[in-house]
Amino acid sequence: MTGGITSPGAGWRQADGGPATQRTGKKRRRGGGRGRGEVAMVDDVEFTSYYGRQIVKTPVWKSPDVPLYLFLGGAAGSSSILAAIADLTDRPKLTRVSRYTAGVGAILSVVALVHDLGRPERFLHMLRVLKPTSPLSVGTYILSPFSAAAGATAAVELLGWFPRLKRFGGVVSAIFGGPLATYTGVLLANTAVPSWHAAYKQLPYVFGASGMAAGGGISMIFVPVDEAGPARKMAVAGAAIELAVVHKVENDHGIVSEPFHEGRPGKLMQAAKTCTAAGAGLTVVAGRTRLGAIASGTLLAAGSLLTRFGVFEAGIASTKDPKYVVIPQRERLAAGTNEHASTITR
Amino acid sequence: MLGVKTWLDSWPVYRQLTGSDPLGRGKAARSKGTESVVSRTATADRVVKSVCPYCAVGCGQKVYVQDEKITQIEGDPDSPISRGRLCPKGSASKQLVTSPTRVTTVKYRRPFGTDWEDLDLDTAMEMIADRVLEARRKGWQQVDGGKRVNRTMGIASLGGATLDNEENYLMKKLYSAMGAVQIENQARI
Amino acid sequence: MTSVSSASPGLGGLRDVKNRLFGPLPDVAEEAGYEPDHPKRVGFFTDTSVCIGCKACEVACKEWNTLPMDDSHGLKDALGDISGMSYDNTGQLGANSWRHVAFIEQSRAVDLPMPTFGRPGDDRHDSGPSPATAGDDVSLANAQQSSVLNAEALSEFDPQTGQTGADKQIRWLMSSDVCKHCTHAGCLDVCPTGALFRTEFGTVVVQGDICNGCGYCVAACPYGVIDQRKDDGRVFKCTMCYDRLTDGLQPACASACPTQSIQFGDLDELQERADARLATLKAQGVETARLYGRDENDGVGGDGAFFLLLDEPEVYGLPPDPVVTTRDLPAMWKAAGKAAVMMIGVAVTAVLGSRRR
Amino acid sequence: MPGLGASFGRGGATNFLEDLANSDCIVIEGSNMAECHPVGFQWVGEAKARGAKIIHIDPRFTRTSAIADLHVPLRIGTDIAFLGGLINYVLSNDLYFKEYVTAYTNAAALVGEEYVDSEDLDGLFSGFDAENRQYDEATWQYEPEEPPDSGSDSPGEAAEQKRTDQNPDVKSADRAQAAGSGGPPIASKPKRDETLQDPRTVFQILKRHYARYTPEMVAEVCGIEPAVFEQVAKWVTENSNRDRTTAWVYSVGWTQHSVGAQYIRTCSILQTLLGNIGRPGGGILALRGHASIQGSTDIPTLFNLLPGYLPMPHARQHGTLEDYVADAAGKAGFWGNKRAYMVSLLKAWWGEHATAENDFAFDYLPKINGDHSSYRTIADMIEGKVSGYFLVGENPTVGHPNGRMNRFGLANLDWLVVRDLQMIESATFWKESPEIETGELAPETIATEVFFMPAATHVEKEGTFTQTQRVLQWRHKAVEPPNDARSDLWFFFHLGRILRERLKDSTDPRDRPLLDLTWDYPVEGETADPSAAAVLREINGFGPDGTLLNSYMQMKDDGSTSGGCWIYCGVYADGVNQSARRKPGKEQGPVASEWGWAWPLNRRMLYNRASADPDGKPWSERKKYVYWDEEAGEWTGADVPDFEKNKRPDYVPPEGAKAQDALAGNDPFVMQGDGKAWLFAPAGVVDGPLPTHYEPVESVVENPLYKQQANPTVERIPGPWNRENPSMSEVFPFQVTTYRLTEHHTAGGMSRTLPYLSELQPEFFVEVSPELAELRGLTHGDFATLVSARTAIEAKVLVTERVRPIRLRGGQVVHQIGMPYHWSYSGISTGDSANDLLGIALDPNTHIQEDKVSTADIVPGRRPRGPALIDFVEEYRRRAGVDSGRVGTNGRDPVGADAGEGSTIS
Repeated sequence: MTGGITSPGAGWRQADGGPATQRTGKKRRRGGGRGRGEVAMVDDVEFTSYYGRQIVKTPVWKSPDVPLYLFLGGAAGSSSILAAIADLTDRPKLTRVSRYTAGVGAILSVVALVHDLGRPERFLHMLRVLKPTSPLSVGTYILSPFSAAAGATAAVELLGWFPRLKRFGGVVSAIFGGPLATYTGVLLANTAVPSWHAAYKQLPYVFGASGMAAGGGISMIFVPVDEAGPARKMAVAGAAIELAVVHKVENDHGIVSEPFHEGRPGKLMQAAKTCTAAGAGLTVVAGRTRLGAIASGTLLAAGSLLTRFGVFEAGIASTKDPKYVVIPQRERLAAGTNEHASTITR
Repeated sequence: MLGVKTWLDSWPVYRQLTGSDPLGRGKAARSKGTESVVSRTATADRVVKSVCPYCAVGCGQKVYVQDEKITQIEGDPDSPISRGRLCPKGSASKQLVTSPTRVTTVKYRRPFGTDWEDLDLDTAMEMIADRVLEARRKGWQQVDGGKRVNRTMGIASLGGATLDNEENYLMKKLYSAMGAVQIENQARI
Repeated sequence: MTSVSSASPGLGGLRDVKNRLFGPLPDVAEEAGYEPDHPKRVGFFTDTSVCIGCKACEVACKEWNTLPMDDSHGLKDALGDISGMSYDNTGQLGANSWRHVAFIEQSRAVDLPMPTFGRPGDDRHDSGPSPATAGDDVSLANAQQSSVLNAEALSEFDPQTGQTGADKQIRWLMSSDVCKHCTHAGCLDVCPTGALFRTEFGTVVVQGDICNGCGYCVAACPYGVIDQRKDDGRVFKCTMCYDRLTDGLQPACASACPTQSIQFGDLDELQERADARLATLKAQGVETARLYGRDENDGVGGDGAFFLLLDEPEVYGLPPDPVVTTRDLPAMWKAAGKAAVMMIGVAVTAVLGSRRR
Repeated sequence: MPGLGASFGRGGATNFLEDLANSDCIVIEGSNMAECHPVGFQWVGEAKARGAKIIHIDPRFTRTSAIADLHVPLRIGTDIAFLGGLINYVLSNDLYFKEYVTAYTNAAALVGEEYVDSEDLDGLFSGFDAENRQYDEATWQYEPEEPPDSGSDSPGEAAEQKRTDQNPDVKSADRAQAAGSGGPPIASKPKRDETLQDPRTVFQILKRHYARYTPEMVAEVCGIEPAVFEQVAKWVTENSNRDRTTAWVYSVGWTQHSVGAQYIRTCSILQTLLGNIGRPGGGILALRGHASIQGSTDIPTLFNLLPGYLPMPHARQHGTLEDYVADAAGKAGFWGNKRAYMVSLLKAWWGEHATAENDFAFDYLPKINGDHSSYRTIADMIEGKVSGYFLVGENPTVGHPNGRMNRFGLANLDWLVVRDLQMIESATFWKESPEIETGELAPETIATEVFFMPAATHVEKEGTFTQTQRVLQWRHKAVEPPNDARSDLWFFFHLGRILRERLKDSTDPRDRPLLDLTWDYPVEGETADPSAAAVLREINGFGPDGTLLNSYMQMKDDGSTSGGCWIYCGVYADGVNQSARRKPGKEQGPVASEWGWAWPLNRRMLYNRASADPDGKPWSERKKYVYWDEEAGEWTGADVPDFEKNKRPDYVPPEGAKAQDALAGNDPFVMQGDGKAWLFAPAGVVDGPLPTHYEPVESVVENPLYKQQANPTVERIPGPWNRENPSMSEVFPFQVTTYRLTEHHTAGGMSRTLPYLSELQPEFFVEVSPELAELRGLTHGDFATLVSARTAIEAKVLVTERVRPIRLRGGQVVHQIGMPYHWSYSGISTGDSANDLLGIALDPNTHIQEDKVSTADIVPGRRPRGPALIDFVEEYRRRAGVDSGRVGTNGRDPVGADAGEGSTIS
């Protein structure tokens, strides 16, 4: 007899003025179709929330620190790879610019990361443990050698000392460069943030590819066009992959893809895609001109940056409405496709 | 060598690699602070048995004292009435004692005054005694309605029902002896 | 299982314990490296069917743990405003509120033996007379007896005509929420400093001397429990009174709880108690009673703090099917690795595919 | 509570909290137990877990209702009609416990022929004096077994006594409350008809009185539909018999009415008919709201009582000690020893100065001759008749109804002493009150000197609280109070010491009581704190040889014993502080007799002789409690028998027996003059021998039962600062009720100042139904203004279906507004004060105000500020046809002030 109690209905208001009941999907029969004693059905994805309150917490990560960190890591990581291969294939200008990009990016990454901590002076506590279950712990053990190597390489590049060591440092940073760019995807995905977690198989690719677009783009800006061929190719390939995977992120995950289309994050994603596509197109068309290279490189870098902000903010938005938590979970329970158990309630 | 070993042992990563907690989730991750955690119930100088001052259920309380300060007040599981449980008010009763807004010195407002003034406790007691005698005299009735009443109508009192029995007793005794009859208590309310 | 701590130390242990990331895990403390003679896993069973919403748990918790008064999460504008969410002025769990009592007021139309008449503008009841015959007060009595919800008596009654209207039943659910101390705790898994750790009691605790406020755990908790204290920078949540446990005492909330809605004890014993309680309620016809966080096969391997609820979890602000995020972490690492390889591949191709000079 | 006292002989809760676990059905009515006594509520939970039915009868759906089996939302102020309906149901369906009723109640007693019931006088009983609005109880008396007054040694004196009893002065002095421990005196034992058939038997009168209280009438008066009423009736009656018991729980939801004592009387009648008194799991549990509110009436700081419910001497009745004890002389029951108790008290107070020659210093006691209760005194203050006032842990400008009137009273004192922990509103009225804002008060015009004296908390002093079930529990001192903070014991001891020093050379006879007072308590520590244990020993009393008494049975009327409060005698039995006993509950039986100490004589359940049948055998194995052990020749069982241990069940009092010896072996109500529970109260309740439904003083409904709208004897305190809302007024169309929340305590001084409690309920709010919100355009979370003839206040609105309108005959819809009363302007959590809205109208038995029900209007938005508020309220008064509420300087009646009134004393 206690089944299916309706939510507080007419005449009921709450402090924030929002609806106490989330109604999506099929419209409920007026007067409370569930008010008659049958057990609540979950096939229609309506549910009653707790005064419209969010369920998971909104990440306390600050913007722009964290999106910037994601961007810098990607750009620096891809640049370090580019630099190492350019060095091995003897492209000194490309090598130098990429090394500078990697080095500066690495140092700024560390700054951004430390700045985001609630207790920055305790940054070194990150090295207390090594936890494979924590992307941030693993990331610390990636970022630390990377930033040391990339920073040192850029420094000796600038000063012109120890050429041998320089190459070694460049290789070391290149080894960590890829993981640095892609782990940030895991960093976001390995959370309870609905729109991030759902895209856990895509985000590393998005961030890796986007990093290449950015790294390539930045090199294009500073490297003479005749030596920037690899940068252009990497940038265009990265942009293409990014656009393809972002499309999946934005459309493959049902309701939790929604935040990528709505509001500010939606605008950011749209702008990111536009910049990235335009940058890639312009690279193909006019990448060999100095002006074209600068323009397209800037667009690619901007696209990459906007992707990070877009993804970041879409995730933030997905925490603020309980429907992004409840509906996918309800659907999972109803479908019984859940790998672990048919139901959590017994 | 020993120094290095000690240093290594204090590094959780080393403990992860050599101990039973490879993922650094539990034993290996314990900090110095955690190893020295101690409950302030365990370090209290004494535990005093008391009774909650709010409603009349009369829940037993255990009052922990350390360095002459109350460090914790919680339910007394020995009480057959409350069985160690407390409501939010009872649970907050430490704040009743330690409240930063609690006023612990005498305050005085003179006639037509616009603000409080400080006053010495002994002076205040003497001043109150003066006023009691004066009010008693002023309001004295030997006879009322033709009957002997030997009382004063110049002094009234209203007590809360968180007064101890002993306090109520002394109040009633003293007031009656001075002839005051308008003596009331929250119990009326 | 017991071989882990005694035998092969080091990463070899990884191979011995099943379900380190997901699924049932019979001994969480042992998985976290404690010797087999560690204390039994303890927990909370919160039986919301007897909660009277007094909030003693909230206050006792704050007193013991000397938590700040205001909610630094900024959800309350300032003290002085009621939230309007029934009697809940705490809002949610947070860095300064480690217990939170939810209040849910519900009503539903009930069919009464007599023909309905509605009030103007009242759209809460949508049906006409029920099949029950006039004068059949047994159905009402049954409705009342068989539910924990109050069969609200009927003010919408006209004694002159003897007519009764369809009326509302109302119920007021109250539930004290707390950190779930998951078997697979997302917060603990993602913590990069080891500030969050598993205690010998199987609980999950933040070490204040370690936490550097990276905030990862905040995003990783599927229940939205742990939070950062803005003015402090570090994160805070329920410790299940780790310090009290070391002195053989119950957590402050459980010892205060007037109605034993919050029960503390060895987890296996609490689970038995909860199963029995559920059976009793089911036998009394309380069909919507269910245990939440009791099942070790759920997405977090079962909770150390679990609940008996009278409605869907989301009604209480709880996720209906939470999953620890690290369940998918191996797949994520795999994707990240592949993506990194992809990057090198693309870069190499790009360089080799370009004419030199 | 006179309601209980007049029915059973003592005003205390009959049973104890833990005993609720033994109940088969618990009715919580007039109480929000889960919210206001959460820890006590665990025993209700215990009963429920054992299968008991829990019924909550309350206008609002509260946290208590939330886990009850049934919530019955009756209209505010109609409990007598509901309970009367149950009485009628029990009587007309023959569901009463026949053997119990016949043996243990006055059902068989015959009432005199002159008695006329309210059913025949449209709401009035015989003996009504319309001029004084009081009853002469003469016609309510039993038909005596023998000629009247033959029980008294001096018939003429007794007749005189009876006449003075009925004097208006005496009536207004609240004799009823003296029934706290000892039923009202009666002239003699009544004539009885054991067949209960005589139309003049109490039983038949009762039947007729409630015959019209049918389920349909209940529906009409209370708004409860018959099916629900019958559900309650069924559960209650099915769980009241030899094998099963039902308990009733009430609190101030009953007492704070203009017919509060009669609410409790109605319940007493019902529970007596059902045979639930004196039995495990039965009884009537009065839940007190403060830590020692029971103690504050046992050892009263009340104008009309001395310790142990001895009445304060009345000028008209009690010229001498002999006069004082005359009503008890030669009477049956334990009141027969009144003289011993009184003489012991006088010896405790005046020691060697109290001698047989000087009437044991009886004349030292001041005499009362009218109502000197709190509210009357406030009115006197406004009129300038009172010079000084002590507020000892009380915050009347917030906690008492009509805060405005209270503040005007304080503004007209010469001096005020406030003893508290925090700077409460009653100490700051001269600079921060709402009347400062309106200009009705200003610091420059207020002459009151204010002393704020910081008090000690409960852990900074030792002493006893008496909790709701009469158990005294000793608190040990944990720490010293900080700075100038001192216990109230310290304050009054040292004040007395200083006064005595000042007067030590006085020859004025009026100073003798002070100078002869025993006031030599040992002091401890740096602050010279008097020993609370020494005071408690004095309360307990000493025998002739200076040893502590074990029982009040040892008290003598010759001055050889002393004792400050006879009912507390035994708290130091065997020279041990029994109240400090703390044998863990787990190591004792369910009665836990070795935890603290309960009056009387550590009896935890009162009247427990009634748990056995007239022959002394348990009514059933399941409900076995106290019973007669023939072999041992004594009463025995789980509890201390509330009966003479060795009095056989078949004992019949011999001719001429007195006091307890005049009670038979099957008279369980040992404090009553006839040993019986009173269904009909021939004395002790001033507004009628039987409870009758009256509408509240401020009601929107016309009394459906009688022409008499409200209690005819209700006490009013008229003045411009205490205007009454007319009933059935369109200007004040809604009913209002006030209450507490779990998160706060009374006037808030102990909760609004604490951060952790303040944040849980941070702001003053009112609860309204969605229907009322729609009717008045109120928005959830926004402000609304409530208006009465007293003032207007504002509060946030909580729209909730837990509050509901009630539809009555003719389609009248009664809207009810819920209003917690904890707030005012000081502290962390603040708001307007709910009590400012209420007026003062008093139960004539107890002088307790009716603040559980009043009327008001509610409109959206905030209230006017400053002088505009006065005009706003004045406009309402004008529209409602109420006299002006404008006041002169400091609240003086403008006319009176001009005429120089207010200085009648000098």
